Amino acid sequence: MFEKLYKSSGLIFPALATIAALAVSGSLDAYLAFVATSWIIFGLLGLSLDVIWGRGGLLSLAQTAFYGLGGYFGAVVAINMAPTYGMSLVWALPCSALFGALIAAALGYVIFYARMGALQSTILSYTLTLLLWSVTQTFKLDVGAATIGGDNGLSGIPGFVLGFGEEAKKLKPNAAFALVVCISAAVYFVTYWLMRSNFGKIVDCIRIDIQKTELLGYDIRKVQVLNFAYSGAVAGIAGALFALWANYLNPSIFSVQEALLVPIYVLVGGLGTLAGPFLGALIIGGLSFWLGGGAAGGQTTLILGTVLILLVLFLQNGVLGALGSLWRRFMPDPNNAARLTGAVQIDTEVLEDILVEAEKTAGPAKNLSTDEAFKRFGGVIPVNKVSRDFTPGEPHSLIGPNGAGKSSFLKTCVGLYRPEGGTISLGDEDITKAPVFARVRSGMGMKNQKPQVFGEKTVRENLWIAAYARTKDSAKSDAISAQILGMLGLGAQSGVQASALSHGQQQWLDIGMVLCLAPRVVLLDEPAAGMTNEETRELSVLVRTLAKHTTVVVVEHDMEFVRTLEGHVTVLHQGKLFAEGDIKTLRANDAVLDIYLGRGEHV
Amino acid sequence: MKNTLKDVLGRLSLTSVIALASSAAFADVKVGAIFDLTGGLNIYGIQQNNALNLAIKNVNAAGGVNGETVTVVGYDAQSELSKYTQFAQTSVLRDGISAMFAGLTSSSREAIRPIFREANIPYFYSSLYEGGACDRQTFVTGSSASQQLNVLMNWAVETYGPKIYIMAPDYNFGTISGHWIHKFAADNGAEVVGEDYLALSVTDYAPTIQKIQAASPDVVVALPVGAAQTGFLEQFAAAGLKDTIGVVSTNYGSGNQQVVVSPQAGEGLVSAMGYFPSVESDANAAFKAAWEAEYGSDTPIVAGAVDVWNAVHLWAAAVNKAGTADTEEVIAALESGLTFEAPNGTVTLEPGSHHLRQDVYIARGNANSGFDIVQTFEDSAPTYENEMCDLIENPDLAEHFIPEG
Amino acid sequence: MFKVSGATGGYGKTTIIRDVSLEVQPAEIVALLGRNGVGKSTLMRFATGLVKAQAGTVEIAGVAAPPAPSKRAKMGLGYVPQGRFVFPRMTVIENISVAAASNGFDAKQVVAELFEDFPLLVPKAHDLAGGLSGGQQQVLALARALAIRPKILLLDEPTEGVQPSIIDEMAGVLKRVNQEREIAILVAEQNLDFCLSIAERAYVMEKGAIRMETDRDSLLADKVLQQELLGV
Amino acid sequence: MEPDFLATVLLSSLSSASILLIATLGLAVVYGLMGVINLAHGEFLMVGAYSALTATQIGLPFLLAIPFAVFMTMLIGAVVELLIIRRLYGRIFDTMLATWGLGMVFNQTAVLLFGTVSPGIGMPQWNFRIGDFSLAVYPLTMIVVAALLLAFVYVLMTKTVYGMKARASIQEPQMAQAIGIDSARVNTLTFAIGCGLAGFAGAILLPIIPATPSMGLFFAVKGFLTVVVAGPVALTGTALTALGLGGGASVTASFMTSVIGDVFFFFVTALLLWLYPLGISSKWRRKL
Repeated sequence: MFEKLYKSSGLIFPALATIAALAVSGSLDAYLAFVATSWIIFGLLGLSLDVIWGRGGLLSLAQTAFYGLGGYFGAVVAINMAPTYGMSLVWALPCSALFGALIAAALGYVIFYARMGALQSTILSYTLTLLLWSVTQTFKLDVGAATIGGDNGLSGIPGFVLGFGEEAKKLKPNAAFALVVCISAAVYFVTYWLMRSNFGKIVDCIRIDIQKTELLGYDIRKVQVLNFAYSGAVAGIAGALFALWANYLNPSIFSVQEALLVPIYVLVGGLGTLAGPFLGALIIGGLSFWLGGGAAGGQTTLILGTVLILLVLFLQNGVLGALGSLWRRFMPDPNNAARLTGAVQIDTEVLEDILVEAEKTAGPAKNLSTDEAFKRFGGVIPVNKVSRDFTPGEPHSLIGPNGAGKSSFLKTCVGLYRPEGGTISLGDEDITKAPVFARVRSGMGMKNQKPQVFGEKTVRENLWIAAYARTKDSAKSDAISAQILGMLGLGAQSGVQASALSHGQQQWLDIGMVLCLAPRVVLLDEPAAGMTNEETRELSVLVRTLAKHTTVVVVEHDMEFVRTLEGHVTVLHQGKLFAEGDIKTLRANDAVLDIYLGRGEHV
Repeated sequence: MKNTLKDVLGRLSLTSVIALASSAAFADVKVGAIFDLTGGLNIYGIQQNNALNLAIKNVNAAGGVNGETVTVVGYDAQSELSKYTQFAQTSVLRDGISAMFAGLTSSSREAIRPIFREANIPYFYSSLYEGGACDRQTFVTGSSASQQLNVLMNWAVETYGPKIYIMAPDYNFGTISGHWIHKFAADNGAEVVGEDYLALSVTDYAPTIQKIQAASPDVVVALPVGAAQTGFLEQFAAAGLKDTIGVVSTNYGSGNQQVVVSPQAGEGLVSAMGYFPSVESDANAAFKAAWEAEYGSDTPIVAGAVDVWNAVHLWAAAVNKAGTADTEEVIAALESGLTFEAPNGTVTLEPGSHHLRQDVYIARGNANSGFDIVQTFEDSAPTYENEMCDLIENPDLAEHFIPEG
Repeated sequence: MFKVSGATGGYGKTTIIRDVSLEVQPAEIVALLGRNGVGKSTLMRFATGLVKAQAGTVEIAGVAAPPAPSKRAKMGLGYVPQGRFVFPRMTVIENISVAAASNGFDAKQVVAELFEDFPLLVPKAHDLAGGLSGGQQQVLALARALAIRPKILLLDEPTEGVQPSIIDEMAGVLKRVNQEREIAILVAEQNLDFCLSIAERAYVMEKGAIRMETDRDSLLADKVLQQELLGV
Repeated sequence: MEPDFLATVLLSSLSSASILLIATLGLAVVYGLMGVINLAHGEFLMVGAYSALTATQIGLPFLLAIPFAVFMTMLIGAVVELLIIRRLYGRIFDTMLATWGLGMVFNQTAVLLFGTVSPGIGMPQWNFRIGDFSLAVYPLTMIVVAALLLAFVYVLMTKTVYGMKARASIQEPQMAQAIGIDSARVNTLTFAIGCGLAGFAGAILLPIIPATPSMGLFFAVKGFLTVVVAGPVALTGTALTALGLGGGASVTASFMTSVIGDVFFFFVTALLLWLYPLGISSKWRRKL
């Protein structure tokens, strides 16, 4: 009961709050209703940021730009249509949402397709806001009955008008408050649903580990742009509501201060909580209302500044975040099961089944070939004209000194690095220029050196999201993830957060995620690193089984492990092919001993 | 969680409403005031607010309006535009005011003007501005750009010569003033040889100073806004140009500029405004004495304060004349050609445009950060507003006229 | 020489090691063995002061060590962490110099000395450490630890991700500095061969505690123990 | 275009870029060395300006007022580091928000202490001519000041033991401690130096930009963009970016308008971020 309530708290409490707000809306002091309406609108603006920041991982300082632009656009339409046809909302809201979404998508395209760093993205979004602020001061335009008059702003915006026709009257403050509550609640619940949907799950994964998400075959840039566009639409709706509320817009909406106020709402309420921004706006709005409402010069900024500092220092997750962790303290810890694991044992029969099944759905194993592949970083050339064919049947090992370019070679194959020359093909397909996710969809699966798992998600969810990347079907993904879970022997830990697993278990989970993709070519970068000897033995079994059905390339330092694979070994040195053959021949090769194995006793 | 908080807030604000209401219970006539008492614009806001309180005190001392005491419901807009809308709505929805005195910037006026128009409450805007605001509820007591520039350009062309350069902020006040400079220059047979409109964020005026030198004008019309733009005057002087090129302005000295600028840069700059503290008249002497008794003499009194003083007295006169504080009667009285002996000379409220006919002074900055009046132009009319805005003919007009081009 | 007694500590509220005591004699090389996650790294970090002590003490050359890691370093505690953690945007020379200079040694002289020990670093002297390969970084991390002229050196998984020939070289240098400069060494490893090629004595950890103390020969002989404790 | 006009434009644009660089260096040190975006940088600049102003008002000559301003800002910076920044290392967005709050507090405190109006101290009335054009000398001396300041910071951070310690402390804080660096103290000093540089900027620019509580805002915004575009190689990158962005904006403003100059600044910022998603210096192999 207690746990159920916790899990659906994002639905129940906002619903109760909405009902309560509607219940009191009639009896509220008209003036308080008027002011409180603006808090709800700011909360909605905060929600738009929470979508892209708390969920999407990008601190956007352009939310006020979408808000302002959406507001202007919707207001212009409303000014022209509402006096004749009424229904200011029906004109303003969709136009604002659309315009906000378009601008956000355009900015998102630049940010995400350029693959900008986090700070740089934030700054670019901020630049947009600043640019608007300086340009709109003098921007003058007449659109029908609407006059955008530079810093004098846009006035004459109709209020909240619900009726049709010329006679329709604008709503009184109390009714307007109830209306804004309803609209905001609707947007909130849609957002809540969206963030819980499969789309939302992918958004979450991108935030947690963007590279891993792309390595699962998701077109992360598209998802990010869509998410940003949605957040822009929400901001646009908030902008329209604000325009109708204030009946006036002005370039100060794009000011530095406004832009930075939005993150505060989110932080106060709790980042990533969706409902938090409303609470944050209510607290900040209430605070500045209470402090600065009178004639005596309230030192609102002084107090707000102090509150902000204290908040960052002492209440990192905001009010809702803090309440949530307090609540969790009274619930059983789902991660307890993590400590009860025994040693991993691969069930080869199940593994065979999975691989046969995969072959049926994804087709036969593919060759991976490189032809004169070339990659440089400044003066360093980690991949220097490597031509090599990898075929199914037996495992291929890549060894070589540190810095020989083994990892870089794998990363070039999977597309994490873009080669400057040569070609890379998967089967008959030339994938040299294809983005990472496209290669994965064509059948490549890669596991990086460090285990990459979505720490906040449970073990089952991790596998599910990997399976869903290929199948795009919830039921099939359920089945596949359950099967792999059983094969890895992690059944008891299915509800444990991946971050609670030990390093070795995370390695296995990561490998399991790669298997969920039913890859036709598997690239493993030092999979045995950090594994105990018995785990390494299990791994060897797994790799050998895998190689019967797919092409497998393994980078490894552990010579004992390489030996047990009984496969083909390639030695790389300074980015070039140096030697190849089986491990025995190489051990007898003087050159290899010189550059790599050494002649000591510790090998 | 959310609900309880809202309840608490609700109760809090209700109690404050009750407190405010009870404190105002014995007052008969209430007026609202929204000025920037904190934040970057408070140099104007505090003085405007001071002038308002002083004027109300003066009115009450003279027996109030129709024998009733006037009380003020005041708000601090904190130099934030959104606060203006919020408090304007508050005063309408909650306070039951009979008149509103508010605003400094044009955007603050434009933000709240529709609210008072809808609520049908007289609204007094008291600040020098670019001109053109027009609706039945709005009354402007500051001087408009055309009003000041008309006489200034006349004087400047005569004194310095026919080649004019414009340095102005890049928003409505600057660009519309620029328009009038072009017009009045042409009227006087002079020529605008160059112009530069600057963002408020600019701190480096080297480009402007080069452009001015490249255009080699006889006089620069400089309309710096904010402390950063005041830096222009400093840099202009430091480049050694002040001695060869004249500098005139319609807003230099409207706030603090003459204090911020060092004496070597400020001396000799010419400004044209509706009020300077150095105006010599009995009304000004009495006003300054009352002001100093109340607030001391640390800072020079700005024109905006006098505009507020005038607004309050015009309103009080109208209420007394109408015999009631009801809007319709008061507007009718205000539109009856009221005059008032103001600190800056006799002012007359134009019935059609709701703007003031008033004296404009040309003054020159002296070595003590003060001004010496050079010439007085009496009874200058707001010609543009009179031409565009006739609220007697068209009471339904609600516009902000901007000159074409 | 170096003594940890009753060490209890972990991260946040989680206790990872409980009541661990061990000792390293002057100029001795001791191995710390155990499977993944038994608390070897935590013990190492406890010894440096980077993990806050819930209980227990550390003694260096007979003197109780203060809690601040920087003070322990000045008392002669050198540390090579798992994962190297060289200063990435500093050159190789700077990485070594800053360690030497922070402990009052002549940076130039120390760099010259260490370049003799690690000729591998010489061609990279002016490169940023972040651009070095994993093995080179490991060597640099070792050189940096030696730059503070330690009395006791703690090495955490020095062979992880390092190519065999460099492992060889490291083993040689460690033996040499141990004998020539009489530096005591405590090395945590999973690579049993490497460990036993340099260490005489070993502690075996299990579940956050010392399970047993043993010497090289008996450990080499006892295949059952190897299987049970180390998963070899 | 006459050559004398062109020369004037180039010279004064160089001085604009130098002014931007002077105002930005403190930010670059704090960001580049500590990974902290100090949004209160503009307010530290403002504190420096008011400190210098107050010093001159009590009779100190301007040249002595500058070190006084540096001392004051370093002191305040050290206190801020001890009370706030110290707890936030590694949390870049949290530090942004906390320092923004700090900026609000400083700003409002300045309004309370000094009001919004303070008398200017004026600029030395020296000027010289190039052909038909007359230029004020003081802004041009900023070119030399910027070059000296840049050299000073570069040498301090790369050639001294403190500089090495400072970089080590922020790159790997725990390892820095483990090799004997008291990194907490070093970090406090580094942050204080960053703030001191802001204070220096506020003081030396006081004759050009009058002191107001909000004077730092636009410098901080532009400086902030400059530093982020510059990327990880903070010092060299910032110098180059300030020269390009600041100088370019000033040249644009000279031939067109200041607003187009601003638009140029923001637009080129966006363009550079598009071309170099991690800053222009992200692939440079340089220390600083």
